[in-house]
Amino acid sequence: MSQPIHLFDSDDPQERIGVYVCHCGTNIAGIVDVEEVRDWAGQRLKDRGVVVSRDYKFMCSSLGQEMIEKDIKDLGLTRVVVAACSPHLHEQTFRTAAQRGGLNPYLTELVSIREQVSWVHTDKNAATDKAKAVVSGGVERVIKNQPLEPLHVPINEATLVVGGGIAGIQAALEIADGGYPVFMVEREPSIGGHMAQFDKTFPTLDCAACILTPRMVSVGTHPHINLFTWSEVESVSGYVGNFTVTIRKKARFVNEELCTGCGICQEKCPKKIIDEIYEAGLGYRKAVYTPFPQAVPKYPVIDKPNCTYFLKGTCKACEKFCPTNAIDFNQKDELITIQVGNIILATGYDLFDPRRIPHYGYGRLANVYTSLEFERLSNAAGPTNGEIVLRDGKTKPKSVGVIHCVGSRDRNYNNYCSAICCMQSLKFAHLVHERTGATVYNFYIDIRTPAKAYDEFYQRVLEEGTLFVRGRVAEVTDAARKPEEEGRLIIQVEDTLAGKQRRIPVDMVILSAGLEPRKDAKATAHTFGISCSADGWFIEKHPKLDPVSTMTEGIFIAGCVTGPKDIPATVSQGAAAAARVMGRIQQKEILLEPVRASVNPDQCSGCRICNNLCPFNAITFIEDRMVTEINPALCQGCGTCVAACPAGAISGTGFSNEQILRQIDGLLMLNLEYMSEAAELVPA
Amino acid sequence: MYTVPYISTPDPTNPNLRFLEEVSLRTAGVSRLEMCIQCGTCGGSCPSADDMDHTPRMLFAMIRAGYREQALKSNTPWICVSCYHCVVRCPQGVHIADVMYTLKSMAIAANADVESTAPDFAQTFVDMVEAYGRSYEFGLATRYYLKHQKKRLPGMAPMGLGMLSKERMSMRPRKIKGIDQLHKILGRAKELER
Amino acid sequence: MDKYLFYPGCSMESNAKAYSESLLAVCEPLGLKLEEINDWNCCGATEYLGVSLTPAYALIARNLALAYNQSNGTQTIVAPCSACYLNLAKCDYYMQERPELGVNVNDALAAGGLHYDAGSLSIRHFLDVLVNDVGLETLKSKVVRPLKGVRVAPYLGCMVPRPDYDHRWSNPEYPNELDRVLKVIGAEVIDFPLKTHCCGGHMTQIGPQTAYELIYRLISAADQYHADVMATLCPMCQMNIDAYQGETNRHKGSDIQMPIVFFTQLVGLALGLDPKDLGFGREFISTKRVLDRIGLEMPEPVEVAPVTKPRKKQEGLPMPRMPREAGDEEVNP
Amino acid sequence: MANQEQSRGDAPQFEPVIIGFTCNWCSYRAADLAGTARVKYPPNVRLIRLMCSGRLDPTFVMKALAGGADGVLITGCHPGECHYIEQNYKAMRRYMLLKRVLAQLGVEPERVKLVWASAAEGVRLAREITLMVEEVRKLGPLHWGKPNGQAAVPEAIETAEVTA
Repeated sequence: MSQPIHLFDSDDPQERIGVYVCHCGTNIAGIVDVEEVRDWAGQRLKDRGVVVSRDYKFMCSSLGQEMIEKDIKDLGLTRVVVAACSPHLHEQTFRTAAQRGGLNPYLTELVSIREQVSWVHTDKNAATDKAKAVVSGGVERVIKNQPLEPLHVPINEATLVVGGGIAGIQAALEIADGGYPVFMVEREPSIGGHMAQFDKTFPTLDCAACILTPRMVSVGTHPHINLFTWSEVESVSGYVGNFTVTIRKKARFVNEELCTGCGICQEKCPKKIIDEIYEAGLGYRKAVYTPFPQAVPKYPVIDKPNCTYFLKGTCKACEKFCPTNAIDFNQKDELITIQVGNIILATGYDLFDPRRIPHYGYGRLANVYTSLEFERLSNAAGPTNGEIVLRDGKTKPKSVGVIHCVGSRDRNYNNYCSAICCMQSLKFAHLVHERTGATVYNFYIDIRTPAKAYDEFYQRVLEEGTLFVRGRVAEVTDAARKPEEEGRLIIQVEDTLAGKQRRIPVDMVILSAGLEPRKDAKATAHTFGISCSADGWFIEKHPKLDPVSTMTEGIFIAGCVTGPKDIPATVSQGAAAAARVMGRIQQKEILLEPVRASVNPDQCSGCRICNNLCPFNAITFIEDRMVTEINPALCQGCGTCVAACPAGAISGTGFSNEQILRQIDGLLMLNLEYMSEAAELVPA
Repeated sequence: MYTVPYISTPDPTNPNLRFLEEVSLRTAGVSRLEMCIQCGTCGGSCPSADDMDHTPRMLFAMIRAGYREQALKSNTPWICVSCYHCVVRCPQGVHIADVMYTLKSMAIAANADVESTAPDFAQTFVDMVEAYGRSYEFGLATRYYLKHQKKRLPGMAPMGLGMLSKERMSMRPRKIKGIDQLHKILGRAKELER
Repeated sequence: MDKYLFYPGCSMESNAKAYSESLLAVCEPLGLKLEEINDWNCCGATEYLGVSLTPAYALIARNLALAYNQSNGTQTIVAPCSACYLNLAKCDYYMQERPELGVNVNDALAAGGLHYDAGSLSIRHFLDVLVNDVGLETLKSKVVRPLKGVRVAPYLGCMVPRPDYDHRWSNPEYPNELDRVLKVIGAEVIDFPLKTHCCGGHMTQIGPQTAYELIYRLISAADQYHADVMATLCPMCQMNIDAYQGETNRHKGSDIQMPIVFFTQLVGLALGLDPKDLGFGREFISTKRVLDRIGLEMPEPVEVAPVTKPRKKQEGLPMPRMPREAGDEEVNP
Repeated sequence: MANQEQSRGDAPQFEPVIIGFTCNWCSYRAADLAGTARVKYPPNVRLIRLMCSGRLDPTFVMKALAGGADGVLITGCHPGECHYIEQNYKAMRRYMLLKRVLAQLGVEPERVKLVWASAAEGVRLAREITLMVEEVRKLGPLHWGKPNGQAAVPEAIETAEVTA
C-alpha cells in the first residue's frame, strides 16, 4: 500500500471469522456467483482472520443455522459474517444461532446481498464484485464488534392512558381488569370521545350510546382506574418503566366531593352557549354543563370564559340553587404528579374542516352539513331529537346528496383515504332514507367496504334505492340555471359512468369530511418524545408488525392517532396496546437492545456540545465533575451525540466509529494488502 | 413555490414511447397525467363540458389506452376555455389545462381532422403574433371571419364597428422594434421543437 | 413611491383601453410608479401554447429576459391582464419544473442575444400589488367619493387566482382580494358565487354557442343578485361580457343589461377622478346607472370615426395591409 | 478497486464507487423495498447502515473519499419524520458544513449528496442512486488515495475535523 490512509491496527487480536454465503435458492445465486464469493472470501480475506467460508442453499434453514453452530464449536470461531438477506429479516435468527453455538450474539454481522445486490442488479459480474465488497465490509466491521448484553430495566406497574375515547377506554379497561393501576387523562369534561357523538354505528346500526355508555360507566367506577377529566398532561420525564408525568387538572369550579350530579345548576344557569364540541355547533349548552346526560364523570364544569359571574361579577345562580354547596368559584388549576411504567396515547383525530373547500359551500350555503353535524342531527338525543331537517329547523329534505372523500384522497388537502367515510356515507344514506323517505344520492370515487359485513351493508343501501353517482363532486352551488334549480342546492358532477356532466338539485348536502390529526398532535408528540409524520399522525415502530408501539420504549399508541380507523379497528388497537403493556408489566423488567451511546469520562472535555442534541433527554451534564453522562435507559441509540463529540469521548455500541470506519475500508477493499494485487484478482 | 416533482419524465430518445408518454413529454412542466384516478372532478368542473365530444377524464382514459387518432380528433381540447377550475380541483394535481394545449399542438402537427375552426384560429393568431410581435385583433378577426364564419359577419359587423369607434380596436397592427430578434428566437425554438 | 416593471399586454392598447387609462390614472394618487418593459411582445395568450411548446415559451420568455435586463433591482413585474399574468408566471414556473424546457428556452433566447434565469423575477397582478403593497388602509385613506349604494358583483374570472403558482391569492376558487378592495371604496359588494367562473375566453370567436351560454350564466346570476355593475380585472372577461352581451341576449331570448367595468375604473371614481379619464364611455352596456348612484354625469360615449386609409402592397402573410403613420414601425418591409 | 468493473465492460467507461450511508428506519428499508420490488439501479453504490442520519460523523465521508470512493450518498428520513424526532435536521446542518469544507478541498459538490427517502420510497431511492451514479460518472474519478499515488490525499483531510 503506497498510501497509509486507512486505520488498521497492527495490534488487532487475531479473530477467527466464519463467512457464510447464502444462495437463497436462486434469489441470490441467480445473479451473484455465490461460489466465487465464497472462495474469494476464503482466500483473499484469510489474512483478515477468515478461517472458514461456506455457502449453502438456505442459510436461514435449521440446517444452515446448525452449520454455523457447529463451526463455532469445532473451529473456535470468534466472529460470524452471514451474507444473505436484509438484517431486518434475519439478523435475530443468526444472532440466536451464534448464541446457541456459544458465541455472544452481537459478534455476528448479517450483510445483505439479496435486497441490495441480487434483486437490484442485472450484470452478474458487477453483482458478484459488489457482493465481495459487501462481504469484505462485513468482515472488517465484525472484527470491531463488541460482545454486548441487553439492558435490564424494572417496570412500574401503573399505566397512563391519555385520551378517553373508545380506544383509551378499551385499553384502560383491559389493563385495569388485569389488576393493574391505570391513570386516565381526558381533556374534555367527560370521557366518550367522538363515539359519544354518533347516533348509529355501521354496519350493524347499533346505537353508539347503547354500546358505549356501559364502558364509560365501567371506567368511572373501576377500582383500578383513576380518572382525570378536564385535565391535560403537562410534562413527561423519565424512561420506560419509570416515567414521571405531571397532569394539569383544570379548575372545574365544582367540588367533586360534594357534587351529586343532580343537574339543577345546569337547569338554573341563565347563560346559553352554542356547543361547538359535543353538538358540533348545532346545539346549545349552558355555561355550567356536562356535555351530555350520560357523561362520566357526572360532575359538570363551569365554562369560565362564558360564565356570567366570571364575566360580570354577578349571577351565581348555580351556587344559589346547588343543594350540596358544591359550586366553588375559587377553585384553581392543580398540578398532579404521578409515576407510571408505560403510557398509551389514544388522543384521537379532528374532523377535516370543509370550509377549506369553498366550492362545496360549507359555511356559506345553509343546508350543507358536515358528517359530524349530521350525526348530531340524526341522534335522538341531539338538538332536533333525531329529526333530519334543514337549517330552518323544520323542513324535511326531499332529496339529499352525500359527498364522499371531502378533504381526503386529494393532494390539495390530505393525500390519504380516511377509511371510514364510505361506510359512514352509506350509513347516512340509510338513515336519511329510513327517517325521511327522501331521495338520496351518493357521490363517490370508489366505494371501499373491505371489512366484515361492510359490503353487505352497501348491498342493503343499494336495495333501498339510494342513487349512486360515480364522480367526485366538482361544486355545490345555489346559482340556478334552470327554474327547477331555483332555491335549491345544485351538485355539479361528472357522472363518470355515463360520461356526462350532471347538475343535480337537492335540498340538503352532507359532506363526508375526512379525519385529520389533532391540531396539537405535533406538540403532543413532542411532550411524549415520539415521532410524528409530516401530516401529524404518530409513527408506529413498525406499520405491520408493531402497530401499537412507538420508537420510544414504553410509549404505545392506539386508535386514530396513527391514522384514520373505524371503531372495530380502534377497539382492537386499544386492546392490543393494553396487551403489550401488560406483557411488559408481567416481565417485571424489560430487556433493551444494547445499541446505546456512552461517555468515556476520561476523554470528555466537558464542552457540552452534545448536551442539546438529545431529543430524549438522555444526556445530562454533571456539574461537579464537569463531564457529561448518558442515561442508557433513556438513550435510543441514534448516535447523533457520538458523531458530534469533538473529543471522540462518546462511543456508540453496535455502531461505533471503529466499526463504521472499518466497514468503509472493507467496502472499498482497502483491507486487501495491495491494491495492485486486488486488481489482478479480476479475471481479464 | 416550486417543488421537485417526483414523477420522472419519459426518455425522449426512446423510439417506442407510448402515446401517454409522448403526451407527457410534450407538456410543459410535469403533466402528472399518469396519476389520473378517473374521478371526474375535471369533467364535473368544466364549464364547457356539454359541448365536448369527451369529458377531459374520458380523454385521459383514451390517451392511456393508446387511442391516438381518436384522442387527437376529439374537439375536447379545442372547447377547453383554459379556466383552470379542473387544475386547482384535481385531487391528483394533473396539469390538465397544459395537457389540453399539448393535445392541440399534437393535433395540428398530425394534421388531425378536428371538426372545429379553432385550430385555424390559433394558427392565424400565431401568424399575426409572429409577424408583428403583438396581437392584431382586427387582422385576426377579419381573416378568420372571412374564412370560417361568413354567416356570422352581418351579426358581428355592428360590434366590430363599435369596437373601432370606441377606440377599442385598431385597424393597423403594432409592430415591435425587436421583431428581427424575435424571429431569431422563434426560429431557433422551432428548430429545437423538431 | 413604489416602482414596478410593467407589462401591459396587447389588450391594454386595444380592447381594454379603459383598463389602461384607469389603471395609469390611479397609480399616481396611490403612489405607484410603473415602468413599461421596453419593446415587450405578445404573451401568446391561450393560442400560442396550443400550437407549439418551445416557441410559445420562448415568446413569453423574451419578455422576462427583457424585463430582467431592465430590472435594476426592481424584481417585480406587474401584469394587469389575466392571460399575460398567467403566461409570464407559468413560463417562470415551468422553466424550473422541467429543466429541459428551461434549457431549450434559453437556447432559443440566446439566438436573440438574451437569457433568463427562471425564478429571478416575481410576477404579480396589479390587484395583488394594490392589496398587499399599497394596502387597503392606504387605499381607504385616499377615498374621497365612496361608491355608496353601488351594488357590485366582483368578477375575477379564471386566470388570475388560478392556478396560482406562487400562492399569492387567498383561494383559487373564492378569493377575497377584489371583494375587499371594493368594500374599502365603499361599494356594496355581492357575495358572487360565480366570481371565478369562466367568461368563455376565446370561445366567443370559435365556439360562440359555448361562449354565449357561459356569458349568460354570469350576467343572469349578476342580475339575479341585483348587481348594478360587475367589476373585473381581465380584458377578455370585460370584452366578452360587454361586447357580446347583445349577441348573448339575442341568442338566449333574454334582455339583460349588465354593465361590466374594470375594478380600476371604480377605484378611480372613489379616488375622485373624472369618469372621462377612467375610460367610462368606452363600454357597450351603459354604466349610466352606476354613475347615477353616486351623482355623476355620464360622459359622452366615445365615438371616433374609424380611420381608413388606402392599403399598401405587402408580401408574406395574406393580411389586410395597413397604412403607416408617424411613429409607427414599418410593417413587413 | 474503482476500476474493477471497468476492466470487464465492452466499452471501457468509468465506473465510480459510491459509499451510501443509510438510516436504519427509512432509507435502509427503502433500499430493502427497492430490492423486494426488484427496482433496478447501478451496482456502483455500497451501503452502510447507521441507526440514524444523525449518526453520520463527517469524518466517515472524508474517510470514504480518502479511501477511494468517488462519491458519498447520505440518506435519511424526510424532515419532520425522523424516528429519533429531529436528528435528521442535525445531519442536514452537518451536511451543509461538510459541503463547505469539501468545496475548500476541491471536491465537486455533486460528489456528496444528501437525499431524503422514507421507508416507502424504494423507487425514489433507486432513482436518486441512478442519477447520482450518472453525475459522478460524468465527473470522473476523484484522485484521492488512489494507489498509483499520483494525486495524494491533501494533507488537510488528515487533520480535518467537522463537528456539528
